[in-house]
Amino acid sequence: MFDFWSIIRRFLYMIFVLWIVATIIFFMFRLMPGSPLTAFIGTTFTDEQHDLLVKRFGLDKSLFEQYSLFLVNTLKGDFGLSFTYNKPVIDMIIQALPNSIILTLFSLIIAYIFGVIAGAYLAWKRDTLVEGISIPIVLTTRSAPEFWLGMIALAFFSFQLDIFPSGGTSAAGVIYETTLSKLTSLHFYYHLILPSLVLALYLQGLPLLLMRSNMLEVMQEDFVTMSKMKGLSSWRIVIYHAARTALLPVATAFTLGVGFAFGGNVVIETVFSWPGLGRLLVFAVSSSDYPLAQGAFIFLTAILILMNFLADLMYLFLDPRVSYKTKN
Amino acid sequence: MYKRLIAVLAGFISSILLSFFVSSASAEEVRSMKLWAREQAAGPAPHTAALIIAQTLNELGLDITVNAVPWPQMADQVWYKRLDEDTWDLTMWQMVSRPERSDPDEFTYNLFHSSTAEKGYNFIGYVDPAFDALAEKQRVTMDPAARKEIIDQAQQHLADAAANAYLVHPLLNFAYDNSQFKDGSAVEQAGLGIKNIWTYLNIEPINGNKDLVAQSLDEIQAINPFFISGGTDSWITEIIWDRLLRIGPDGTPQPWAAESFNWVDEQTIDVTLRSGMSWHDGKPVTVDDVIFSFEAPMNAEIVPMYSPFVKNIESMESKGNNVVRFNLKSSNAAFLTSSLAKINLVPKHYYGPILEALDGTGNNAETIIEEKRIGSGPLKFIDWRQREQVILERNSDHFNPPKIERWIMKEIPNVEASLGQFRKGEVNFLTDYKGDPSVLANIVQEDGDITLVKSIDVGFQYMAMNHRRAPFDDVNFRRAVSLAIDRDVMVNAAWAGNAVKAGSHVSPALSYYHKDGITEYDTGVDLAKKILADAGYTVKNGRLHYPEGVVEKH
Amino acid sequence: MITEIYKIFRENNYATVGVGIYIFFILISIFADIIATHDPLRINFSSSGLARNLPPSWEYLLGTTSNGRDIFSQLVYGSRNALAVGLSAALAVAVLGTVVGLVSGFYGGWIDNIIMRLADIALGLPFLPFVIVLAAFLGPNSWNVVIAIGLLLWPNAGRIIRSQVLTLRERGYIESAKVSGCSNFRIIFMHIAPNILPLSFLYGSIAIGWAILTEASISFLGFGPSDVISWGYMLQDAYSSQALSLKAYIWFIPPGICIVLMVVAGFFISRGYEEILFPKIKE
Amino acid sequence: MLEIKNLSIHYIGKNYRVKAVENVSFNLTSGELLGIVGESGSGKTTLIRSIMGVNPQSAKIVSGEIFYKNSKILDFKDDSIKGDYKWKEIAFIPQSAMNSLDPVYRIIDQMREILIVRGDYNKKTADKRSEELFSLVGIEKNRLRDFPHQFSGGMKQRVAIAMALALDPKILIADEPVTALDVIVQRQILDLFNELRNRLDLSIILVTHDVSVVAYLCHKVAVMYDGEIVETGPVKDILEKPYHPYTIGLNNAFPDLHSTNDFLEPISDSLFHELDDLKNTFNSLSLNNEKLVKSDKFVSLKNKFTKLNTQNEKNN
Repeated sequence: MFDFWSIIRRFLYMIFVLWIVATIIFFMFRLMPGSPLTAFIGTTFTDEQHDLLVKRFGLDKSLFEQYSLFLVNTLKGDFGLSFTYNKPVIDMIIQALPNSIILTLFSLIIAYIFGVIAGAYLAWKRDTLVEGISIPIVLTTRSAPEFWLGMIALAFFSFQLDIFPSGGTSAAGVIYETTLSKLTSLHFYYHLILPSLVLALYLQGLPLLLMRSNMLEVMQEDFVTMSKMKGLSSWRIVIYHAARTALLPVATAFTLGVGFAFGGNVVIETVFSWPGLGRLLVFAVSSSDYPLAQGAFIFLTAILILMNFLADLMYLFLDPRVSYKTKN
Repeated sequence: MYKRLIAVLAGFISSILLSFFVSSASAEEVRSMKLWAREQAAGPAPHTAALIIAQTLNELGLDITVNAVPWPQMADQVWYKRLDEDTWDLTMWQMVSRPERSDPDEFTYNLFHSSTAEKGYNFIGYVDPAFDALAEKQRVTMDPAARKEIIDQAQQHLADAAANAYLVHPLLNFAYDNSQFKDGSAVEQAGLGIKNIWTYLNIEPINGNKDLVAQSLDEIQAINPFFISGGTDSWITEIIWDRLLRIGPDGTPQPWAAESFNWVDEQTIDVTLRSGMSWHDGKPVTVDDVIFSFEAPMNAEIVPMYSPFVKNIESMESKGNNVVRFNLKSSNAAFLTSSLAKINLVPKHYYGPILEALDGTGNNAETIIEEKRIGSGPLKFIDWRQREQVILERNSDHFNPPKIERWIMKEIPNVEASLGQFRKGEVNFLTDYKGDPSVLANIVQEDGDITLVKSIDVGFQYMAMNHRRAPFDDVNFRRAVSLAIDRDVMVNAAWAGNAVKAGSHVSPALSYYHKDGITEYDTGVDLAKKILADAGYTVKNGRLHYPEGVVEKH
Repeated sequence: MITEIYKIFRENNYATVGVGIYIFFILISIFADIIATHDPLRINFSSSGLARNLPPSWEYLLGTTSNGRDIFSQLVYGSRNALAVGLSAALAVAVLGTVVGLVSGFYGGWIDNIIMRLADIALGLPFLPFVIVLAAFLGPNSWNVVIAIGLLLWPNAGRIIRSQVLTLRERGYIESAKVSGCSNFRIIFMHIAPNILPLSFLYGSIAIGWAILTEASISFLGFGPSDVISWGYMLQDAYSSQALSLKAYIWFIPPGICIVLMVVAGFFISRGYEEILFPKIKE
Repeated sequence: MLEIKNLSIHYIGKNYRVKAVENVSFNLTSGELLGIVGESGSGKTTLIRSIMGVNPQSAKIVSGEIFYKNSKILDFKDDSIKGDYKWKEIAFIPQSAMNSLDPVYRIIDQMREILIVRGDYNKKTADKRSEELFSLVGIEKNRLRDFPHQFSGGMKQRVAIAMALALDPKILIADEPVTALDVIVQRQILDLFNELRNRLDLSIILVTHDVSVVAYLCHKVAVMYDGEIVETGPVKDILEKPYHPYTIGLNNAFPDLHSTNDFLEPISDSLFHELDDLKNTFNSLSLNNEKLVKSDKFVSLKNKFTKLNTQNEKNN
């Protein structure tokens, strides 16, 4: 179907990029102002305690030693201990990851379903009043800061109208026995609605505009004209022929969007008290918890790079023309 | 070679420039300074206070800008770099309330004793042998009246030295939903407000409500009997794990897991363990467990956080009949508060093997990945979804079981969301409100079924000055700076009336040790100007200059 | 170039509206000292103490913040920060993207290779998290956002410009310039650069919106400076001072609207410009 | 069978108006092979697209009607087309089958779509019919499951023809059906047209800029120039005695399929330019075609064309 070795090469290259990013991040955190131990300062904080902490976190070693240790451990999947939580960083990340994934995918899916349909519709309605009004509105939703929309949504839908809960993944006292039982609980999705709608409102602009311009382009193509000549209904032409082809770049954009939205969710996670990876990063950075911040950042990067990689692959699979060329 | 040449040249030029400045201006200008403060989100009131203070002090001819940074950066500068060449001058700082701070010892000794100046909590670098003597003496004075006398002197001594510019003791704001809890069933603890174990035990759920749902703005990092990771987790650990004594609502230690205690002499105390107690797993609480609980922190490698609290214990022995004898290294008036009421009682059969396994691994008890959390407290641990909520359940076998069925703490990282959830009833006890008190007051008025309780904090808010550096090495300058700040403006403007004026490190909440009248002093820019002028400071071109002959160290 | 810009105005409503919004804000920021009624950072006192949370009045046109600062003046001065951040980010992206695209596309070979590898790394860094780390690294400062945008967003512009240069390079007149002995520098800047300036402009105008939105997010998360008034700072201030509960809509709605206007103006302009660059979309 | 009366189509934009088709009328009788010749931009594509009802929104029909079997299928007063005749009665073979087949579906799916959605077939009968059609146009039936890009150019054209024939139309409109193909394949396809016409009793409109194709295949020819039909009649008459200078030019521009010599001198560019200039001058003076044709300059140009023509004949 495609060239196996070129994919392996791309994959190795991906690892290389990840290593560079990890290195940059490692040194940025080490050279950052502020001591990670300040979190422990209290009236009873003694020198002895301080020295113990320094030793425990390996801060007494030279920067180079710390770096090589960091590389070796990271390769083993060990991101070290969080300074503040005293827990393995990887555990914290694994705990936060499902929440971020669900939030991201859920809102992206809403955004893309809406965006694709609305984009196709607006392409259909080209040069009409509907389009004249819609496009500026879409551009405006893309221009509004997410957290601001979140604030307003929270004030209105949660505090004022009391339709949705205001944050977190459950009401007080609800226990999810496992991650699976959480992800299959309706209660969880009820809490997911408001943050994902706000996020989706922000995200829908891209697929919408992309879909619209692709549709406009595809609608000019000969095979669409042919379909009209065949006397097929407009509906059929749009759905089966134009949209199918116009969707290809949108699908790629979706994959790229997953990687991108992961990092961008930081703000929404903060507004809606959503225990995801982004909020973990913000917390870790503001409390100088290097290992946690590093781990979270590397994960976010890995997801982004992986998604870029998948987007390339996906193009191969989805478009018969490309896969054909690669084959020959 | 090349580098050395440049260094020599630079030294030459700078010495010429320097001599030019010193000779041309007989009085040196007081340098521009930064007032360090935390960012606004961390607490709007101190942030506003910093802005007002800078604005006020600049009227004296100073050039002060507020430098608002996140806590790690601020603490790094103020704490770890206190001895650096280019360190801090002024910083906003706060002491928060904790049960053990109901005894004045901790603040009096740790904040100002010269032994803590270099690396410990005396980061301002206040060194005064006369005060050291007072601080040491109050520790070993067991007679309360005599001790009060010394604490009074210490407060006055610090006030005269203008050691810190005390601003306010904030009023703590707590609120609960009185459609879910019987009005008035919360218990106020001196200096801590109604967020305390006595409330949790006593509060009466009504109208079908069974749970107390509290909230925390900070993320909980651990629930571990050997670890204090932040303010919030100790609210939880103290109710899962019992202590021998507890600080009572009046601020004094009283028997708890200990039926009684008895001072044999100034360095020996016998404690009788309450009989019939059991751990959450059903096994009985024994004297062995008590001794284990106090011995574990003695190994600072394994339990570093609690080790300071057992430093003064020489040895322990079981005297039979549920009695444990503590032999102390020196007499200490605060021992009951800072040790017996501080150390969590843990079951040896569960934690013993866990701590043993840590020996020699380089890890300590703070890294325990808790499969179970077993204590003997009135509430037992059920579930913790990190960064979301902690759920505790009533321990019906406890000698003093709570009336609530579950105690739940939601981790909600911002004030606005916390308040929103409280109004919606998703949270029914507002335990951590750092926002605008007037907003809360409005809400109480609007919603009707909220009981608001305010109490004076044991802690205090102040502006610290770096005594190591000129001009803060001059008591007159410190006094002028401190007295320039109108405390009424602080209370009314920065804290919106939600605080009382502060004059010392002992809060009026500790009414016994608080020195009467210490908060009564005149303030104002004019007064400050007069003090400066009397001390020889002058203002030229709008900028304050040192008295003639005084030179800043470079 | 000038006729092109003129064309944008004449034929494209989007671009006209966008430019109109910019002119509005540019005027405001130039005359901020005259328009603003107060020092935006000054804490104001009234007869009854701190002038906190006051409703709009003639003295305080949009009321005051919880710190007793004048909201209207903050809004006015906020436009300066937004413009400064937005325009310098645009400049950074345009300059970096253009130079990189030109060099990479014209020289090719190992230079191109290295630059494209760097581009991959820049594109592999998650944007907002990176800005957060950078802000923690460099301390709270408005320029973090500009630096981050310069560091991370040049590849988008660079890649497109590079491929444009690749096609231009094969054109006859470039060949003849080479044959006639023009220096590479001359060829790049005299012959190729003018042809890709519109693209630089396009990517620059996209960066404006990005910069302003990112600055706001970073301020909101508490990584922004507290002594520089920006709209993002105002929103953060309003949020942490509980403007929602105070129902002080006049405090947190206007800065949001200003951000939206400024960003949407960037979109409008780039959209209008795109239609001129790639008229196919129009038909 | 198909009658077009006074059809005018203009492209109307915000600040422009282009006359694409101006006052065109013609008649197609049953079993007839009509060629429409014209250079690109002459309006021939707009003309046939209007028959298929697929012109873009900006193309406005300003006058005229189209009748199929005496029933009106298009009226200038009513922009929309009442259109069940499409594909069932009138089918279309595109210029470039490459872009006209949907790239993301297999051929069989596209066949089924026509047969099931537009015709009365079910899946089973549709597959059978598809195989039938493939054998009709000379492609192995196992290739039905391929994607469009897996076919060569000539094969694609055959696929397009098979699709056009799917629902037994009475009229086939072919837009430059062989332009993109090499000469040998061209001839194969054209022969296929002829064969099909005879076997299936089709009427065919063949639109091309290639006179030789028309000469090879058609009975009747209409020459379009600048939106108008400037000359029409039986192929022999028109090609042997061209009246319009454009026709003369066209006649010389392309190799004659009958001749063994594949090389013919192209129309001199300069002559065409002169013709265009002349026409522009006349247009700017609002003079009509008749006056143009009678003008001195035109006559001299016409002579030059004729000269060129005879030279070519000599060369042959």
